[in-house]
Amino acid sequence: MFLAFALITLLGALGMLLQKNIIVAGLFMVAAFFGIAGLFVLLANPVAAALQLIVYSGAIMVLVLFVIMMLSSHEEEAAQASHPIQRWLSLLLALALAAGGVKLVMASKGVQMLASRGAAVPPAVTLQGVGAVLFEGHLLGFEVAGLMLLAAMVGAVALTKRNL
Amino acid sequence: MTWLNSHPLTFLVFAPALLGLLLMALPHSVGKLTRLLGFLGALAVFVLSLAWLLGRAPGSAPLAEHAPWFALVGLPVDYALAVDGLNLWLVILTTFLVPLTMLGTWNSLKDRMGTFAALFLLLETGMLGALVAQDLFLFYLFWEGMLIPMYFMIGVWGGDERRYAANKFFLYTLSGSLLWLVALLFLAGRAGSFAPAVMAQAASALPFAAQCWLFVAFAVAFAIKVPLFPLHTWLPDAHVQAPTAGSVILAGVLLKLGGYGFIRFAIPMFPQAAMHFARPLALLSVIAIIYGALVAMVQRDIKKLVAYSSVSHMGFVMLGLASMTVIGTQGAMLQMLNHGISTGALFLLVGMIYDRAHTRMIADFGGVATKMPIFTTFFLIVTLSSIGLPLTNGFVGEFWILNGTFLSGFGWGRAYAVIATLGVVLGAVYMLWMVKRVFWGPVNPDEESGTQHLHSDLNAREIAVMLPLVVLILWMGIHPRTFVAVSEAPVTALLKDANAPAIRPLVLPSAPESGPLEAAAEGHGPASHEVHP
Amino acid sequence: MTGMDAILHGGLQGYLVVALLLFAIGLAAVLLRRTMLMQFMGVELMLNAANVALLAFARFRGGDLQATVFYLFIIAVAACEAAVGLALIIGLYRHRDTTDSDRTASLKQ
Amino acid sequence: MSITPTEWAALLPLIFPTLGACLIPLMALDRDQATAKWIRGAMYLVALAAVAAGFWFLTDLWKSGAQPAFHQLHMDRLAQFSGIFVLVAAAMAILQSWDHFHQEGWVKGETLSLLLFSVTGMMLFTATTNFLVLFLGLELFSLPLYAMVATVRHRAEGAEGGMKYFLTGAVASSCFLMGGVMLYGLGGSLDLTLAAQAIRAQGLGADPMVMAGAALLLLGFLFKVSAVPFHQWTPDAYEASPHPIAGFMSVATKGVAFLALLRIFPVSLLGMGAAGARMQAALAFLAVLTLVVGNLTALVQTNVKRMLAYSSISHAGYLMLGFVAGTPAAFTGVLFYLVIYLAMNMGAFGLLTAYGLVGEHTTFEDLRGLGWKRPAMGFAAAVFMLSLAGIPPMGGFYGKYMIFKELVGTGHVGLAILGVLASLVSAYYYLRFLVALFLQAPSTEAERLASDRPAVHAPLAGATVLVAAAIVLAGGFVQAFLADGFAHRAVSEGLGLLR
Amino acid sequence: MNKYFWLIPVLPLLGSVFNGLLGKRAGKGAVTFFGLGTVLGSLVLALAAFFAMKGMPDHRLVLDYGEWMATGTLSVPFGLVIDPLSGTMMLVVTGIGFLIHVYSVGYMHDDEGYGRFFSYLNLFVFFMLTLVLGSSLPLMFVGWEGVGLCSYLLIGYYYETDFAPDAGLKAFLTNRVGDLGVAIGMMVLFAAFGTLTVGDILLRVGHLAPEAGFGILTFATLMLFVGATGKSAQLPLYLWLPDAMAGPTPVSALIHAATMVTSGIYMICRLAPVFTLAPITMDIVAWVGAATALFAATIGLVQRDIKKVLAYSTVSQLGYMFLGLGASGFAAGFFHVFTHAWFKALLFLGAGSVILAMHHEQDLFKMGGLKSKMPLTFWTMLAATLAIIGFPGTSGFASKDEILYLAYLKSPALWVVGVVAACCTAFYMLRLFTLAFLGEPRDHHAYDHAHESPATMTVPLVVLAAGSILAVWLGWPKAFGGDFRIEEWLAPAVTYGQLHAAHGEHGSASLAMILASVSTVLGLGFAWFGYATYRKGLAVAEARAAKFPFIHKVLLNKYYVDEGVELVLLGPIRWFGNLLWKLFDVIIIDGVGVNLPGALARVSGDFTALFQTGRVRNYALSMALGAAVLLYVFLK
Repeated sequence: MFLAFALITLLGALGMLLQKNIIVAGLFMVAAFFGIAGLFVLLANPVAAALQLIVYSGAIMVLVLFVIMMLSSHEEEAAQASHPIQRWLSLLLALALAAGGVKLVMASKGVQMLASRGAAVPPAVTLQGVGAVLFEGHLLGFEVAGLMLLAAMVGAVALTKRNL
Repeated sequence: MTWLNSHPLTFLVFAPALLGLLLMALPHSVGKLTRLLGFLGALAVFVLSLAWLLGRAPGSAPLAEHAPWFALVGLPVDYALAVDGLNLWLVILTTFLVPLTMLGTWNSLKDRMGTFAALFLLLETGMLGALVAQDLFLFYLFWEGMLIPMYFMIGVWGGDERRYAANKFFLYTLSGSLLWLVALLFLAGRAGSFAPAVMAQAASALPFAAQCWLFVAFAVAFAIKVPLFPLHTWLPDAHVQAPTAGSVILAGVLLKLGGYGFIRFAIPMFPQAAMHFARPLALLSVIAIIYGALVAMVQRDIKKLVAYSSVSHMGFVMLGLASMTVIGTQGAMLQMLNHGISTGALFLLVGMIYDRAHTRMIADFGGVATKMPIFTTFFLIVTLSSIGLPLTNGFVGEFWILNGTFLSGFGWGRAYAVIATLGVVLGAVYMLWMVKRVFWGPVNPDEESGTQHLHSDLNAREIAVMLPLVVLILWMGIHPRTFVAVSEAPVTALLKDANAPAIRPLVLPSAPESGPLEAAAEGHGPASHEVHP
Repeated sequence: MTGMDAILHGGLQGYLVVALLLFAIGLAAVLLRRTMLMQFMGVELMLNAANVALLAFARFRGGDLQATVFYLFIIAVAACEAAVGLALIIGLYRHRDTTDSDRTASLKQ
Repeated sequence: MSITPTEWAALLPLIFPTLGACLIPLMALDRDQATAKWIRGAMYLVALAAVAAGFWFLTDLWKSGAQPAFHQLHMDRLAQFSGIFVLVAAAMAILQSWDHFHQEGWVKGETLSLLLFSVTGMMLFTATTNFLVLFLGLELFSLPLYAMVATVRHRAEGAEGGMKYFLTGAVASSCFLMGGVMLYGLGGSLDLTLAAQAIRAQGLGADPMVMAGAALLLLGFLFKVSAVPFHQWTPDAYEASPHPIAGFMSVATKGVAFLALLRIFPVSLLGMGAAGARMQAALAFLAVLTLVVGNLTALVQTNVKRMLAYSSISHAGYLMLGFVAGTPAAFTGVLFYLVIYLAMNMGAFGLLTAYGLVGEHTTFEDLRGLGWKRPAMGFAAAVFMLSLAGIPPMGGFYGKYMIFKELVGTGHVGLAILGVLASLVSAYYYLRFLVALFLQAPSTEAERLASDRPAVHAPLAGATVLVAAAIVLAGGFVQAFLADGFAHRAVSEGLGLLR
Repeated sequence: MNKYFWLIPVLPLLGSVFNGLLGKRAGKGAVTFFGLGTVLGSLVLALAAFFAMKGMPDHRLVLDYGEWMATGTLSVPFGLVIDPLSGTMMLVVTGIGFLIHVYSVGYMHDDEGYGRFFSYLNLFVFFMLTLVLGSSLPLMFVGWEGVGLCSYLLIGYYYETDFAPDAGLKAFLTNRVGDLGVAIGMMVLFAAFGTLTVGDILLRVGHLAPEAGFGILTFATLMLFVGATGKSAQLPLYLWLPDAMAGPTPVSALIHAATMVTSGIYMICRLAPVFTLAPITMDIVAWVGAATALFAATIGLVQRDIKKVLAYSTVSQLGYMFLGLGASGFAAGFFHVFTHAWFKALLFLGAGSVILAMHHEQDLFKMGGLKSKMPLTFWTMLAATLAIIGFPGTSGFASKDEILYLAYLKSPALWVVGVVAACCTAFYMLRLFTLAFLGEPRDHHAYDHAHESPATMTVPLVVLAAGSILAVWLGWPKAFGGDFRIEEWLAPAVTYGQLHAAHGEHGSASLAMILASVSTVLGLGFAWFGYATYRKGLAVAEARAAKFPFIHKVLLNKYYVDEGVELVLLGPIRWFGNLLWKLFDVIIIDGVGVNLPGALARVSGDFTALFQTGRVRNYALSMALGAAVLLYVFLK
């Protein structure tokens, strides 16, 4: 199961990275988000999985696709020939980061300890539990998140409102 | 009044700046009034400095103020001012030159003269503060603070290349003092204080190599100001581009602060390192003397010639300091004053002729003596002082410096003295050669030439400016004790601390029991050779 | 479970590797793609990578609910970023008529 | 769920800007803001009142010496310090923006609202050790800034700068988030202090995962202070944004990033041991890079705003040197430096507003000869530039003095020498500003522009410039008061260092 | 009376100050009054001082007027010392000085700068007296440099001309080179003895074992001698003196013949005991003197300008004096100073009289037959000419004979050189005399207007003529039965402080007699030769010159020394100065040291700015690189 979802996620992401057509790329990304939601389920976190599907795939990606449509910029990117240094260096860095990431995980004693200690599957996360923690311990964060949404809204309005 | 009685130095140092700031607030339209106020203020400061510094009852305690100021990052900085033998006359020189220069360049500036006067007063505060500061941090503040007004004076009112010259002046000086700051912080951090004495103690506890590095940092900062070869190249540009008043003060006081820094801080704080570096310093000084003279000789611009002559003359100051002998150091003290008077006067004179002819090229003149006899007389007298003719101030200083160098214990001192003497000859060469080309000979027949534009000799104001300078030139030449007696004791003490080497006489009496010699010696003045315990 | 095993069979290491690879791919998208929208999607991937790591850690810490709360906030942040970012892209598109970030490079040196 | 008075005390300074931020968009709703003058004035008044109220509460708190808290929000001395810092910057930016937006012929209340949101976020950012809140604070102050850069909508450069800032910023916050998650993963707590303790307790201080987390966390801060090589958004964003916003960004972003870094790294993550030392090594390396690149690039700029941007980059380098020294005294120096830096940069950007330079007309050429036209502004300009260059007796000198002193004291003489050499280079381009103002005659082009431009009066910007100059001079003459009474107390009482 | 002696030098100074400041307004009468009055007063006081000194038991009067420059162990008082040496010199300076002042009243009568001229002249007397009377080397140095200054001012007196300022500059600078030697010499002496007071130095040197300070004293004296060659126009620093004739003629007489140029000899006499201890220096002094005597005399043979001839003659005579000093004949050398002062001043003043009569014509070839027009000048000039060629019975005979005799004792070669030079002297002096006064006038226009000079000019001529002959009274050589009393007279001064006074060893009287006779006969022979050559005009001489064109040309061009100096010394120095400036200052220090770092900073700034491409992907890449660096640092 894990392997399947992980592959969906990573292949979706890779597809997004490599796909020239931006709409198709967006759809690949939705696939990746589905994969991630699956992983969340495996992590005994159905709440997160649901949120992932609803908010990410449902809201954010739709927003993005909407903007893509609006800007009618589904034209394909011109062939990249102009900045070889940028491309190869970027590729190198990304690969190094990936390889380094794997190595990091393998080398980390703390991760191993944690993996073995917490191997037992915990009870699945429930919405009630999340709500309790949210409103007991993270009132401040909740308020701030609200503010942030408001600020983002104001910002978006300031930037795009037709009538100046 | 009681405040004034207990803080005379504070008043002297800050009164010009306060006045300057006040004047800055006045509008440009009353520039002439501002200029007048500035002059009167500077004059008052001069009179007060004379009254307070010289008119004191003999034996009274030296003027000093001391109070804790602040402590940042755990380092206390004291507000410590004092006037003692080392800086007394330099302070008076400063307060004297400022009003004199203002008067001498009364009509040289056409615009923003009020702002200029204000900057001038700010500069005076910087100079006086640096001279009387007895705390290294305070000294550093004033030292750097001086840059700002000078920068604007050169940059705003200067010649065609003023921006380059001003930037060069600023950055050159800054480069030295920033590195010096690092050394200062290093040492102050160890000492836990900026008081020179405490820092000296901390320095003596450091390994010798560290002392040397610190001394070098100090020396480079001061040497740039002096300026010592090969750190001198800002000077010709700054001098040539600066307005007359700027050049006068630059030559008259600012350069002195370099030498003063050596004698006040660098040498007493690192006596061993100073001894260690005395030889290279002396070598550079000798090079500066000869080099400055040779380069001055081929200049085509009078002001630039005088600027390079400053390099040469200040080389003498450095040589005297590097000699580490009482005679040499005293000579350097006097030579600093000499150079302030003589070169200041030369720049004033060059300014006076420039105001009339609007050129400073030697080739543009010729036969000026015919047109301006009074001017010529003054110029000649100042020239003679500059080339060190006996009975003028230049001679005494150079004589002491050369003798001190000859006596100095470090190797090659004698050779340095002999070579430096050559600089005296070269000094006469470039000065008199210039005088010949500018003043003597038939009047330059070219209608466009500078000489043809000289329609008037010096007026009463200009004569009034030059007369005190001439009087001082002669006074210092005939009775130098007036000006160096006060520094004798501190200099002697300083060199005692520096463990300057004992000087052995070259010729030993043939027989130790030669009684008559000793008797004769006692009868005819001091017979002992210069020997430091 | 250790080593490759852990990675392949849904241990903590596996999730973390997925997260880090996702992170790398997201970064690669920012670095390699020129369309601003694609770069923006790369950023979203990077955020999601962090999410995966966060929840994986939480799972192995006995289902720490704090992390889920944090995840909630991260989603909010992502939404806000989307709002502001897309608004900026739209604003730029209005002036330059392109979403190619390489062609909107008038500010430089 | 009642809130106690002390909790209110912790919250109130944030609440007032928030209120203002919420109120202003309501006032700006669907109005023709260019013509309805009274509403414009009302918006500014609300913004100022919000800032003033926050300021008043904070100073009250400071005077009382109380250090209240609300959940993860710790309104201790350091947070109070940074709150005051941010609010003063905001107040100056608001005052300047009145004039500037007026000059640009266009006003928007949303910008003020965003500014206030940003202020709230900044105060939050420096007042917590909880990673969750920290991250939210970061986003809360960053997102409005992205939008503010692009707020002048009729300039294509505005949107471009905003987009660049946004993309790079989003990458940086993703990294920041990843780093925080890694620390959470091994420490088991979202509170970084607790996590650090746990990590040490498990002996994982040098675990690669922890180290990577710390590195990514640091990256987030370094991006915000625009240290090389995370600096490239800076000149573009500054050039794109209106002058007051650029000034606010340069001051407040950098300031709070350093203050938060101070809280997180040397203090909260101290428990992890190795990370602190690594941070110093990394900072030393990047500080050198920052000083060199920042100063050298500033040298060749022709646009004043870009020059100031690179200058702000190089100032980040000096401040990083303070962290390299890492002593409590050095942190005091950093705080003091920030105060002066606030005044210098707000003043310098305010000058552009006060001189009425709009749009792309912010090159050195445009400044020629202006110093003599408005002598008070000219004087202030001299104060700022000399202070930025670190020339005594200006305040900027003392900041450098304190940092270099500690740097030398902790044995980093080489870094100190590099630092002073860098400031030598910087003196050149700061002088260039003065050269343009005072040493050059006005160009015909500048004269023409000046005559074309409607008579510009920027009394508010001018006033803020003078206030800023006064602060810089105060930093030079009553430096001990600022350093001991303000910066030092923030470090000692807020962070518990030096106690 | 003693308490007024300080006025001896100061009175002329006052005169100078008055004339300088107010000369123009006060009018000629006042100038004359102050100019002459002060010198006369000084002369009177000098006489009084002289006799006061004679009255002292050790012939030594030391006056102290407080400290001049004292610091550390150095002490230099304002002190005057009057002893036989300085007393005599003081009288020469004030006496001949006064006469020349009187003469100048007539000579400068029509000059616009009358006041200025007397101001300079008075100033010169002041400095010369300071030089003579100063009790310490630095004070002597005041006079030493001061007379140089006055010489500069007076040579360049006609400053509107092209050549006079050049000549003045040359004089000053050449003298400065010499002064360099004096300055170094003083340093060495101070280092050696710890004092610079002449009396103290002599006291101390007297107590030295002969070998004690051998090297250092040689160095010191050599340096002092360099100074002497400058001031007294010896090889190689003689160059300025012939040019110095650009000044007014009284100046040539006073400064460049009678007083200033002899100060080198005076100084060596002053420090005679020190020099005595440095035999190498003494050899050098003798040889340089002899060489100069001959060298200048040969140039004098062919010069056409009357003053130039006299100038080279002066150089030559000064060479004699050094020859005498080098042969340990301090008294002889100084005696020649004394006699030379009279007759050379007279020659110059006579020449001045002629020049004035000929309307500033100085070319000998254009004169002739002035005997009848200017009888007084003719007769006085005859007296001077006889004195300088050493006609038996004149003062010149006595002094020159003594020097040659001592030279022989030192080395016969020196004697030969001296005699050859004497022969040349005899030749060119008679040539001058003949061309000017005898034969036919060669420029009739000038000749017709020529007339005898006014009394203010002729009276000094007569007085000096009397002095030229009668000065012999002071030192008739022992070889001819005299007592050479000047030696005895100077002895206390030149041997002051000596434990064992050095006495010149005299050979047998007959040897002296023979040598003197040979030289005198030879001299008179060449004198006749000169007279005979030019008696009939220029034809004979030109014919002879044509036979030796090369030698004639070389002599006429003064051995091309001026050109050589320009080519070898001055040119390269200027070239070097330019090199230092343009290459070292501008290119190396400013270019490489100052501007290059600046330019490098700009170039690297341009380079770093290249990374600011404006493309956000590049920005992100650099961030990623930074992240890699950070991760590396943290994870390594």
